[in-house]
Amino acid sequence: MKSPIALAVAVISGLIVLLGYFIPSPMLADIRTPMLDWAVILSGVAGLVAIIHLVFGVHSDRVKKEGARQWFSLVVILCFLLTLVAGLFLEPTSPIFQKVVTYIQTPIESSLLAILAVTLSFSSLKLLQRQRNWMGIVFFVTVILFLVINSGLLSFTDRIPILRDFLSGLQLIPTAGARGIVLGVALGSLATGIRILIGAERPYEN
Amino acid sequence: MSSAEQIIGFSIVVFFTILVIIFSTKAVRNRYPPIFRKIEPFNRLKRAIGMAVEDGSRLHISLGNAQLTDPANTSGLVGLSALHRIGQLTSTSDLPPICTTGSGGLLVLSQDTLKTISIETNTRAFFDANHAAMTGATPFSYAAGIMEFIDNSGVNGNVLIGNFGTEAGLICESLNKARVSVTGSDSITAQAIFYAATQDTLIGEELYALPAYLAAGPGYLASLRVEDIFRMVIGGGMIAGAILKIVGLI
Amino acid sequence: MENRLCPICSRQNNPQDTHCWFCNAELPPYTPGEDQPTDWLEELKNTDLNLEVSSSPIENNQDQNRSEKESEEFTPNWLQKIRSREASDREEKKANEERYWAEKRSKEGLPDWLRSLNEDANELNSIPEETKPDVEPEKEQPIESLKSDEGGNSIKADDWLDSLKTWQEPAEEKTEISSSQTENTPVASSPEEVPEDSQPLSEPGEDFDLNKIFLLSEEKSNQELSSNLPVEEEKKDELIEDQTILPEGFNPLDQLFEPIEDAAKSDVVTTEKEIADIESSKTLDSSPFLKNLDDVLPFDEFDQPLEQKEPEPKVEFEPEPNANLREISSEPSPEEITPLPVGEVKPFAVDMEKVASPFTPEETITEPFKLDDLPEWLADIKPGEKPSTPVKPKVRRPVVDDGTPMPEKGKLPVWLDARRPVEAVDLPIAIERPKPGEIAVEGEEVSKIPSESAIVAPAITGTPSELGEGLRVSNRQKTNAALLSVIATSVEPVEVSAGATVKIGNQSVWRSLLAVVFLLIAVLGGTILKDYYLQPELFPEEVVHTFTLVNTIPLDKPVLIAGDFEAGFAGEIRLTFQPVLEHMMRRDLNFALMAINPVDSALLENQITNGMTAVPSFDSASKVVDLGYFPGGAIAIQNMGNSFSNAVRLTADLVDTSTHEITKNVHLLSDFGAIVVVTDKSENARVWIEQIQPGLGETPLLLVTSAQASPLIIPYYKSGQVDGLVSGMPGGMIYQKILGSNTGGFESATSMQLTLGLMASLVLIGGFVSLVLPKTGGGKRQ
Amino acid sequence: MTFGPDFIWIIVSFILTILVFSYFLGDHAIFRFVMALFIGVSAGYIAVVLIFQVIVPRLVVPLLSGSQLALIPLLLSGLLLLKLSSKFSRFGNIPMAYLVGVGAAVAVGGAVMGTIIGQVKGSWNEFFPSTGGSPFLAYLEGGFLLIGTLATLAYFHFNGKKGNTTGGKRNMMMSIFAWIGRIFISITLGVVFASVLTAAATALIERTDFVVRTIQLFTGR
Repeated sequence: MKSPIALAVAVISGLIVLLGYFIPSPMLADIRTPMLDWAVILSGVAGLVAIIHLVFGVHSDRVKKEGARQWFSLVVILCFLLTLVAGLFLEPTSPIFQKVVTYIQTPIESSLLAILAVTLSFSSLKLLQRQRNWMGIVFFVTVILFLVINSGLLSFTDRIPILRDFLSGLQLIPTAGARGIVLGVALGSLATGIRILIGAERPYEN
Repeated sequence: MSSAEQIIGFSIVVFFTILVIIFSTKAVRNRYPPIFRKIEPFNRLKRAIGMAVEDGSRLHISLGNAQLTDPANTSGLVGLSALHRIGQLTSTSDLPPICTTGSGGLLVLSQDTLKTISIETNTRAFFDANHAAMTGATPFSYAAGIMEFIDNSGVNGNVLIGNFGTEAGLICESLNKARVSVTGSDSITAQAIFYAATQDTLIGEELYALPAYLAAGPGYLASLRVEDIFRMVIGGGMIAGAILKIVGLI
Repeated sequence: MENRLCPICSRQNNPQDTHCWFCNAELPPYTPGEDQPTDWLEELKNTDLNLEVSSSPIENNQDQNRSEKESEEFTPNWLQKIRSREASDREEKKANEERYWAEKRSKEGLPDWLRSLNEDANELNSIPEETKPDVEPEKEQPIESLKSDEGGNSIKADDWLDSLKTWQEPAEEKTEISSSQTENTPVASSPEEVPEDSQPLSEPGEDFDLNKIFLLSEEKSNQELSSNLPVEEEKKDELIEDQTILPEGFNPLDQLFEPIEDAAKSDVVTTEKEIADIESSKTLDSSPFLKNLDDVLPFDEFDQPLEQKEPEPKVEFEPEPNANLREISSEPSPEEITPLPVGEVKPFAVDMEKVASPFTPEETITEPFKLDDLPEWLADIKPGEKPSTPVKPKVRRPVVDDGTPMPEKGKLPVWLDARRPVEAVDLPIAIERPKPGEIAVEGEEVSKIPSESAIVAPAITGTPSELGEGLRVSNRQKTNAALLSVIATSVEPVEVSAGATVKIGNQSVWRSLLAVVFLLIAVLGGTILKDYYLQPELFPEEVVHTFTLVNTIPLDKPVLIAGDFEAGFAGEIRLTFQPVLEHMMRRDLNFALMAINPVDSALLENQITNGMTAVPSFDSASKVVDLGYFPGGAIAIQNMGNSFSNAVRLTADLVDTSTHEITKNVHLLSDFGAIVVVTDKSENARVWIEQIQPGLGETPLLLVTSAQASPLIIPYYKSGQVDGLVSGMPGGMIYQKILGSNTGGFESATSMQLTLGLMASLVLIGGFVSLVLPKTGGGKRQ
Repeated sequence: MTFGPDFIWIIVSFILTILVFSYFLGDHAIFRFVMALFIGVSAGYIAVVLIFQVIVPRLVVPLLSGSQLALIPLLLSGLLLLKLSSKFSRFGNIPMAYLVGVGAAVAVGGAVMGTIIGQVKGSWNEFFPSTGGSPFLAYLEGGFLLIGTLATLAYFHFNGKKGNTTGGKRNMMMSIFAWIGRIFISITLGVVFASVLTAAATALIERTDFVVRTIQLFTGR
């Protein structure tokens, strides 16, 4: 539902926070700091809303339906409840509760990252099949070269000044490329932010 | 941060805003109609949208895991605009798009967007709040959740627009069955992974052009034109600064 | 030419008719010398395409009269039947018309809303002086007729149907105007120029209105919604306006692919039987496409469906299909609008356009057809470039329409077939012959979809398959579909990987093998071969510098350790950060741990615990304070940069930071002895550098990063914005070496070198193999 | 090694690692089970952290200490929670509008002050010779980086000529720059991808090492 109140809230809050970047006024800072704090709190609450929706919306719906996903969702819900209850009793600073991260989450995530080593290598096999153009070929050569450099197999080049300078110069290129990409992304961010601040884009309305 | 920088920054914002508004006006648009270069992934995406309508398959839009309080949130917001537009375009299909995110704020917004689409296109019967989900609370669980969420959902096209990290590689794993996957991120790491693992990757700023290329509205087209102007200004500023630096004036 | 042309629907009527027999629009006064309207396709061919009339499969006769004569000469039986039926229908209609005229004359004036509509329409129709064609009076007529149409809508059909009609008309009108313009202008314009040319016509001349531009008139009152027409008129404006800004591939069909759009529109009208029948028969008379296709498709192919269609009983007006129709056109009926809350319904015209826009030929074009626009489409069919494979009539031929179209499950409904995006045609499938005995809906062969690909949405009762019931496809649609087939057969089919399933199977085997090799190398490198690694000749400058800085951190100041990494990188970060941490623990520094990522609090604590095994003298209870999770990302970091004590008020144990032994003297970040940021992403590091570093003063900013972040951080180190940098396992190993400790990592050095070497070799081999193999359409397409 | 609670945790960790590695054999039910566990546990953990380390210290504690300003986020949070209800979800639009507005401002501020001004200044600084370095080399290096950055920026230039709205072509000058920019972008992405592979390889090695050590622990070798 289109609401002028929501639009006003978005525009005014945004402008106050934005002005804080450019106008070093203590009065503005006094308003801006709690406003940013509220945004952090709301972001946390939004996170909770999303988690509740995930568990009690998406997965509990699936549990009610027949199918292969039923058990998957059941496991999600059970694990969530177990962790939540444990956390509520133990609190997050408890060393026992922290083992959830160090002995469950970390091994799973690290292993997933390890899987990536294989799957990305496998994807790279077909790299030139997908991107058979100048850009693809340059990318391909760079990947190989820098994998070799990262492995330390070219450490002997440290003794050869020309090679060392060449490799050092090569590492400048990403600086320029990244700077260009980052500036482009900043322009895109600026445009998106401004569209929201002038009310042209209102993702918060329904 | 010096006051000079603050003045420059403020001027950039003010002029950018004014130019966006000017280029959005009908008079300017008609007098100087925008012409943008062709970007192949967008053509493929349009085709995928048509295909989705045609063969009764779904499109999956993933918005990344940027928090709304993070500067990287704009890529997710662009993803939302794309979701909105794609939802409108596929409204004649019996399978509306599904959306996944890794951030609470983006989830709420994506649900709102899906609802808005259903109202705009008179397809409220098709609206289901569970078509948008935060599939996981951490980046890796979000990626793992996507694998499961889009499995057997009839997804045959993916649009990954938002802030991703290394988990982008895992997400790409789950995209393999889809016909088309258009990917873009503000993160260079994710861009590199997408470039290596998918066909249609949007590089850098290109992702911000997605709504404009999907004809989402005059504001988006105007933004692109103003971005081009400011790109020139930035380039000029860099050259001028470099000369002044060499001369020793700054 | 004796017949009179309707300015609205461009169809021919008898000279004595006052109203169009097809669309009921008021006809302009008859002038014997009236020119034939040029259709855009003819123009296109004359100017841009230079198609040779005789050789093109879709050839269009330059001489309209000649073609008329030809078509008369060869009028088949079925057409004669239709025409005789038309004649009888006309007589019936005439009586109605007379009644209508009488009513109209009796009307004293129009209601306000209709008058305003008229004004709007006039405004819409106003043409700049320099481009105003001579036929302006004739063009004014449609608006009049539109008005009268609306006035008389109570006589004819239900409200919604009338609104649909009015909705159609602007587009038609626009085409009419543009064709008239080109007729009068010596230099003919191509169809894609139409929107631009006609743009000024559609401009109401208003200045910038933010609300209109961005909101697309979202605040509609209930009154407006229920009175439909003025709203429609507004939407018309926007529709036309947006046409100019629509990017490639999203131009409205009435500009780019007029025939199909017409067909789609006629689809909407088909619920009224008379109109539908006349539409289908008349299309044969007037459609330029049909004339072209006459050469390609024998008449007898069209014969059968039409003959079958003819004796069809009168279709009753059914509410259910109508509702479906509304959905098709995205046109909310008044009944449907009423219960909606105010402002929830978007302007119809805009939505419709948005919804319709993917169905433009442009996209088709990208891949199978290589076209950018309809004209280019046709341009691709070069003179003499007939399809290499002769078109098999049975494949393209419309199949029997028994009057009760029942789309099968898993196939698209008829209406969607008619509107289907051309680009979505999977050509190999599209030209598939229907199974013997299969009762298909007309035009279905073009859009035949394998049933297995259609997935029905769960818990949705009314699918468009059902919604399509009761709809029929006009002959115009059929001819257009046939035209597409003609074009399609002349284009190379889309490459479809036949053995996709087999390939996927093979892929997983190969991937498993690859994984085994990787694991084997990792195991061997960490055990048998662990001493055979290549040592770096030089220590990287940034690592040495970091070591020196850690040595200079004052003992009376705490060190802020901010963790900003994912649990997945904990292994790599442990190998990288452990020696740095151990070094600081050896120096007996105080630590304030802060987690920017929620999991980092636990992971940093864990690293401290691990460090205590190497430095048992370190008393973590008194030397370490956990500040817990610090939410808010960049804005939180920025806040902290402004004032640490204000931003971080409590520790994880909810103790006030201003009273805690370690942090009580810290008000600003510069009060710390050093800031150590442990991160896995260059973006995170950049936030710290950009937001924090300028205010740090003498306090060093040290970064400990994953290997993936280092290439983008090194420039910051070189420019002096970062004081120290240790990145990846190799960085950690070097730090260990300088420190003279063994926190792990050396055992894995060989594994690392071998694994990366293997990766490089794989990419290299894969690259060379790829160069030999043909290019794929994309891995994802499989 | 004692068979205490830590040993059990190590076994859990070991089993989970092996089960995730089983993905190398394909996507199967056991792997899915681990993923379900992972999603559930991580959601639970984050929920606990959000409650104890965001809501409590930033909302509950100020409220309990009598801060009236904390009523505003309380109200906004309450409205946001209504997003869970389909009936009252529209009331959640206001807090979302607030969040989006602030987020947009942060993005704009960060883009302008952090990135645009920061990076432009950074490009100028490349021309400043490092201590003891040759100015000529600094100019050469700075010039090279400047050309690379400008070319990369040119690659993103959207405006074209000839053609319809999104089907134009770059002009000649821009095409040349864009071509150079494309090379820079490719190298940048290639370097970053190689680094990602390095990080992933490190994780693989670290996990393999953990598995080997745990097996050695079981077998007592």
